[in-house]
Amino acid sequence: MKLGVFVSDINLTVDTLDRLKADKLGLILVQNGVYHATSKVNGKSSSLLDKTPNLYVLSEDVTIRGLKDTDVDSRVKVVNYSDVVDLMFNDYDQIAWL
Amino acid sequence: MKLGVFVSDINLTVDTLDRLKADKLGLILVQNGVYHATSKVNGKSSSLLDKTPNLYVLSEDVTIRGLKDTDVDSRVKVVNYSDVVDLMFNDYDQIAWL
Amino acid sequence: MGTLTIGCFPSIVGNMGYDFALKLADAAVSKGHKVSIWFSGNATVSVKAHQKHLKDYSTAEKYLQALLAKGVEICTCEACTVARGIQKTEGIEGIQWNAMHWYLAKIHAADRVLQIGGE
Amino acid sequence: MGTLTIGCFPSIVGNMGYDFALKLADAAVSKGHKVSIWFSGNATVSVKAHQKHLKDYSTAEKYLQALLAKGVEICTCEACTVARGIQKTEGIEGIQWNAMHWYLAKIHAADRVLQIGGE
Amino acid sequence: MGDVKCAFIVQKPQYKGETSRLAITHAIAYQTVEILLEDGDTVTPKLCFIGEGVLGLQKGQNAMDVYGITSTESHVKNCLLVDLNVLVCKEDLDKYGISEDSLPDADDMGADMKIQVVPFSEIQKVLDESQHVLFF
Amino acid sequence: MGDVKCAFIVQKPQYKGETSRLAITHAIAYQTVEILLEDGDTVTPKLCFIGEGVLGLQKGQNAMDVYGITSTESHVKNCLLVDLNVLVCKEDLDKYGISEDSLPDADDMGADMKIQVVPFSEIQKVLDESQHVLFF
Repeated sequence: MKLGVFVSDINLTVDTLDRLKADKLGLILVQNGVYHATSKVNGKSSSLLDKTPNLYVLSEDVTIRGLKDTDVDSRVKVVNYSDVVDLMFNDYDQIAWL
Repeated sequence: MKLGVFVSDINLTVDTLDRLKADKLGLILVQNGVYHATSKVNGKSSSLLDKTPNLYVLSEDVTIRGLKDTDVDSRVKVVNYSDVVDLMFNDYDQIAWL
Repeated sequence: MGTLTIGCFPSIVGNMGYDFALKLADAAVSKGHKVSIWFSGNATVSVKAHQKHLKDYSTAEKYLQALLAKGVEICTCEACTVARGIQKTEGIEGIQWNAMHWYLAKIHAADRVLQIGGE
Repeated sequence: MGTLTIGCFPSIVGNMGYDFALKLADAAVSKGHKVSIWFSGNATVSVKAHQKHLKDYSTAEKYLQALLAKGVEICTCEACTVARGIQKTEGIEGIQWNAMHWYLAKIHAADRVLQIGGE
Repeated sequence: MGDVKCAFIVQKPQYKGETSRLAITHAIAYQTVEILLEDGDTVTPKLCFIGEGVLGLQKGQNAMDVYGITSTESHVKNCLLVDLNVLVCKEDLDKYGISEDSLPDADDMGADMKIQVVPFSEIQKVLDESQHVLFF
Repeated sequence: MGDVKCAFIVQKPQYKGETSRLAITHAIAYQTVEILLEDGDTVTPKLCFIGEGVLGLQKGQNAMDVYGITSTESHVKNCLLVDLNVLVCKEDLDKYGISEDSLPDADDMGADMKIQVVPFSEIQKVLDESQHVLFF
């Protein structure tokens, strides 16, 4: 299973992501999920960034919040909506929104 | 400040309740907040029940979930909508929904 | 007897925050309190007339009409409502349409205020 | 080129889950993919015609019309919609009204499915 | 295309918003989808409850009397009646102290199906074997 | 009744649902409420950002170009312009690593008011002195 997961919140109220097993896992940070890529909480980066090397953040949802690409953790690739479509079709078989 | 707080969720996504100081604090558990009164998680009662002796749970929201008044922790008083109105007017000056 | 103002923002069908607001209003007015309800955000959808009552879906219309009949004042945020394509002529009769300061004025007059957020 | 089916349940104005669904659909159809969108729950409110575009409130109508013009198939859950008092005659032209199996049929035909829950 | 397998995963509690409940009604709709498909094409959903989703599975839900809507329980019973596979995560039932006895069944309606209590690893298998996964 | 003090507390992030944003526009409406009140009656809101609510206070929000709506930033600037008290919790700014320099101001619109960065204890005082508290 090659699974692409959209993360749209800062505080995930479900622990599904911790339990899922995938041969390849991608995390696409959108909406308030972008803070995982841009913000440290009490100086600590989000533990989500340790889950997989396949990390993406939606540029449009970064800029709407007054944040800049330079605020994004270096492990996370900045993508736009068009890139997201390519990721969905080319890199993952199943798509989830948690 | 005599503050009555409605708690409507299992997982509070805000930590406001931990920080608020009130001369008198009441917690009224409604909607999915009723699980704080009825359910142990991994055998442990909700820490909310330690916050104040003034604990209430809405009967209607217990029964809709297939739970019974006998499932409610003995520290929590079971009330109905009419009781909630009295609590709001007689026991608290300010009302919050978290 | 007191005065209760409820601000209700979560949306109608199946959202229990909305259901809670209506049942609380009913309990309060039945005890002789004066009650007003302000709808903003997605809750404004609930003022549309001619809601079909299917048993798998909660509907607001008949409950709102019952509250109006009991003297509860209900007002919807006009901007929120027209942004959703609902015109005043399509609304439930007896519900007021006004701007956000209506809510603040009712807060001014209230002994107790309950603001219910969420979607 | 592939086929994308999006199920969108969160409500319209200011809910970014909804905005995301529409912008993703636009990006996909612009790249030549075939796209369908299913509205259920509160998202069905967005099929009401004559939404007033105020700059403080997001509106769906003009974006939905643009997607329809680009060949995106859009369908609203009829039961969810009429429960909210919105009749088919009051809906945006070109949007289909059907039952939940429409969504399952589009899932059957899809290479990729994105189900967006939430309110 | 033949059969398309889908995993419907309910991970949020019932009776807050309606999305968790719509998950169930959408899964049930599999039984009428063939009118929109070619001959031989089918959709086979499996409905799985995990995390806080399992809280919606206690029998005796009194939703019609209190809030005027049908209960999640009645929707789950309808699933069993139309032979939909309903799986619930055993670890999560244990976590919340819900006994298997308190899960709904549709015996009174003559259903043969029962809710299947399974470890999460079985739900992972459902995800692995599905073409599409839908989280609610 | 004279003046009624209200605390508007934004504790959830902007740009998910719209309720956090409506908190701000409702607070601004204080300036026109007198048309519905008796002479001498007023409503005085104080708008406070705590917890994840502080995340909505970074300047440079590009909402109109991207999503076609006005930004939270522009609403906050409007608050300052109409002399509404806007308080933000210092501990929470620190928690999320947001510098005071990155908060919006309305200097370009000629406003005298600034966002006040205060410890949570000051926000507690606002709650204590208010007749009504509204959490968003």
